[in-house]
Amino acid sequence: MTLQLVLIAAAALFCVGLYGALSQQVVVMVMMGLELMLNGVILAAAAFWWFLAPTPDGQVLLLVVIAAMTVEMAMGFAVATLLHRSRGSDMTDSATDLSG
Amino acid sequence: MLSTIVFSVLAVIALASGIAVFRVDSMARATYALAVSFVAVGALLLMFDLDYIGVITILMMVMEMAIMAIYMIMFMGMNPALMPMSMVHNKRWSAILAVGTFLLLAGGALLVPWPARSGSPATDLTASLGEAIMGSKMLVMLTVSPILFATIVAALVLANPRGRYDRWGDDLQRARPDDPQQGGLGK
Amino acid sequence: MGLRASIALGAVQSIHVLVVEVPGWGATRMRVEAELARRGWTAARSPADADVLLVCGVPGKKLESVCARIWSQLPGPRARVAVHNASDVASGLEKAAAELLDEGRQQGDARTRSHQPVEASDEIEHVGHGGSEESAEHSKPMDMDMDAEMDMSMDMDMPMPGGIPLASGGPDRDGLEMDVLHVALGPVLPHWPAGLVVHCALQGDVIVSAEPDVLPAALQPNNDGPIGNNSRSAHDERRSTVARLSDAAVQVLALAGWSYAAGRARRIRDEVAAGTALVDVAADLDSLARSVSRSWLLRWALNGITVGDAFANTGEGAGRHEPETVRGRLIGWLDEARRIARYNTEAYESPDNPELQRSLLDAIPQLLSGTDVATARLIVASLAIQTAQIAQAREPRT
Amino acid sequence: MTDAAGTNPAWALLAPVVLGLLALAAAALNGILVARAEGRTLRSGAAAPVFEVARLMRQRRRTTVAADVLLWRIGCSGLVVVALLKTAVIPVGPWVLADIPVAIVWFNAMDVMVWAVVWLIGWGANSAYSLIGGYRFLAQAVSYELPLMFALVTPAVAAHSLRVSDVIAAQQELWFIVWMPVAFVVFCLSVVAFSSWGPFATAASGDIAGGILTEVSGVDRLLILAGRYALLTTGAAFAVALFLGGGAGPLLPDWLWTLVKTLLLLAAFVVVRHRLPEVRPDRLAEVAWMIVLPVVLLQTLIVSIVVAVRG
Repeated sequence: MTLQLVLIAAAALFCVGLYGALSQQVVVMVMMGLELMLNGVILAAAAFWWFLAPTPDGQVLLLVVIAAMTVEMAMGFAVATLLHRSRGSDMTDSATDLSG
Repeated sequence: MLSTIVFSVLAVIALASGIAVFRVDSMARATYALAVSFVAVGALLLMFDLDYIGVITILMMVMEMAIMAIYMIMFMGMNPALMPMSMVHNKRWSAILAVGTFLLLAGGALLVPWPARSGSPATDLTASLGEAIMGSKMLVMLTVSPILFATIVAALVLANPRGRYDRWGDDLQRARPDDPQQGGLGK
Repeated sequence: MGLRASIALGAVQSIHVLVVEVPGWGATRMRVEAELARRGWTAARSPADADVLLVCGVPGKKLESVCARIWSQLPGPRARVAVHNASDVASGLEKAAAELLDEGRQQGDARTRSHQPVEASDEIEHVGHGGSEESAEHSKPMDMDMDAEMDMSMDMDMPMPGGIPLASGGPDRDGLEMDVLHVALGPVLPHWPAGLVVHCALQGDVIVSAEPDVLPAALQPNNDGPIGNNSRSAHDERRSTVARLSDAAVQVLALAGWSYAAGRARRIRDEVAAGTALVDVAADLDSLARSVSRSWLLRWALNGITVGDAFANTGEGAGRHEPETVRGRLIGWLDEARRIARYNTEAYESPDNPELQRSLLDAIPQLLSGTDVATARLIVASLAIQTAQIAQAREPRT
Repeated sequence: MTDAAGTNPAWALLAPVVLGLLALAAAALNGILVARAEGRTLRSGAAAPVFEVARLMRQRRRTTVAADVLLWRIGCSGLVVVALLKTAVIPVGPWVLADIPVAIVWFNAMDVMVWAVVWLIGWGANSAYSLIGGYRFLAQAVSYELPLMFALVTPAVAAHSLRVSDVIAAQQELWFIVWMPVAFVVFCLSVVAFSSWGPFATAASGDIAGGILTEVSGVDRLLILAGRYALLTTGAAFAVALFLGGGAGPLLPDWLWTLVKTLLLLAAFVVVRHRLPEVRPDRLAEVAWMIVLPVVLLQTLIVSIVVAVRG
């Protein structure tokens, strides 16, 4: 197990998530793509921490990433509910007018 | 050697279930595939001695995915029947972009001369994490907590269609709130 | 004795029986429940849970087809028994146990029955299924409801996995567009009025609309149950009223999830039905009524669940301003039962009142819309509809 | 990751057996209570779980039209697996499978697994009643989970450790139940809730034809029912370790004390079922968030202050 190996795995996870986030139409599926990207980020961050500088401070970064995931998720659900309520739809394409 | 094998197995599980998220035909399966991916990454974190973070990742993500499954069903209305679904747009460009990013990142991972390891992990990582949070990195956590609180409030405001005037009447004089589903306290 | 045989012997010690009550055979059903409790058997909650399908009474054509469908849902080893009056109950159960023990017969049954996946229990009555694998099922005459037919034509061009059309959406009470699921509550549900079917449109577990119907019996029960028996003394009348009231209390208590109190009410009911003097159960009734009205958890759980103005025009509810609550009805039943048991008074509410029962049935759509399934079940149970009288009243028309 | 001290290979084989026996004892007690209520002999009640096992072994499994069989079967076997994974961190006297430094978080992560598993059981069958059962469980879960988390954290704060053996060691002088009773009660209620048992069994209640159990038969049903009892057992054993001093007690060896205390607590859980009506999740939510959660937080705060003052 080397740093390179872990980073490649993390990059693969990240890119699967990226593909999902870009290609999916439904808000909830886009969120799943984002989650998967963050999953890759967690793995990469843990690898950097372990192989480069295993100091206590590094772990805090991981906690922050996890906190970011919850925020993303909570806001995603709220926006999905709002979209669903106001338009009866949860497709990202139908929300393009939000970009103004 | 053993650790490489365990790592590879877990990484393959994480990746395969990650891919499955966008390949399977049912919302429930997609959600649970993502949960499996997170559990595998959580187990990988345990390999780096990150006990606390690893278990917390598993805990949080399984919880999140169980809730996610409900949203999936609520908003997308699939029966467990394996309903073929394809809800993608610009699939081709997404794929190209994703593969490109992967090549870039993987190339970086292989080509960058990573520095040697400096320092060594503390004997009790969980305790050291706690000391970091309550000590040198307290500011980070002090920032994160109001953000989380703001998220709760913002998410509720966005998602809840009924304000207190809907519930308690225009003059807020009702004895009991007018809710579609009565709560346990009547508040 | 081989392992197989000893497992089978153990298995028949705690048989789960799915009891289907045909309107009018309430007394037989109560007798079955008493007999199950005596033997340490269990009343099954769903076809998947059951070893024995026991039909109390003679079902009409529709109810018969429901029974056939449920029979196909029993996992097996399985046995089917029909009981037509209370004295047959014990022998019927014995027969079922013997049938379950008969290895050869069960193996033959397993070989010959269809091995297609069965429908889920909520699909008891209908329709909506157009898949090829079920065409065999549908070759027998079955009436289709209008709404389901409409669903089918709408969804014809959609892919239908397993022959089930996808749910279509509709606005829900929280202003979200939600899928609408068509589910028939009943006719075979635990603690549910006999033969009643409520065709519901569900969003999640919230009922959007409800359409009640009663599946009648094929013939009148004879000398069994509260109706069809005109030559009863006043004493029998009191006795059957106490049994009926405590049976109604059993249903509500069981649906509130209070199995202990429901069991006590059931024991009182069974004792009365078995011939214990009314005075002897009065003390039990008193203590049950006391613990029910004292339970703050029950008060909290049932708080705010009302039967609306369903009883506003009857003698029972006349002059009230507040809508009657489910808890109020429950306590009312217990109080009346102990009053009848203790003092020699006449039954206040006459059970033979087809118009009242009819109006209760008609109140269901309005009472149930917007409630969740748990609340709806409590409301229906607290109406204590005597479906037999409705089926009887409608007989000439069908 | 694991601390090998105290790990005994024989215990790895014995632990599931002990778990099974305790779960069976709980089922027998339940049978006895039912038999007593129905006026039958207590012996027939005690044998009821054995008969039930025989019945379910003999019964065939079934599938429903368009069921998601893969997820359904995973869900059905999941509860037992989760209970076994919980057992791994519970010490019984000198033996424990994995005395990991984050055992309390591990226990918590496993009861979150129950969320996923129960919902799967409800979802897989493609039946409205089952699915409603699954929804009900999740609605209940969001009510009990946060109070449960803080109830778990409280003993950890007092013991300065998330390791169960440290928590037991910290109770040498005073059992935690004495000065954190609120956390203990909340923890016990949560155990009953995540086992969907008794007053918190709305996910499998009769008004929806058995809810998550509506469509399962045979071995699947056996696994779910066994899993519920096993979850109840692990919950009781964990409460003993966290609040009741683990194996501390006079005369008897500590492993025996652990088992005795676990059995007593388990019996209390089983009795609760026969005493109380069900608590509907829609009613529970408001109470859990507006009363129980602040009270548990207050408990945690008090314990933290005491710990800080004592140094």
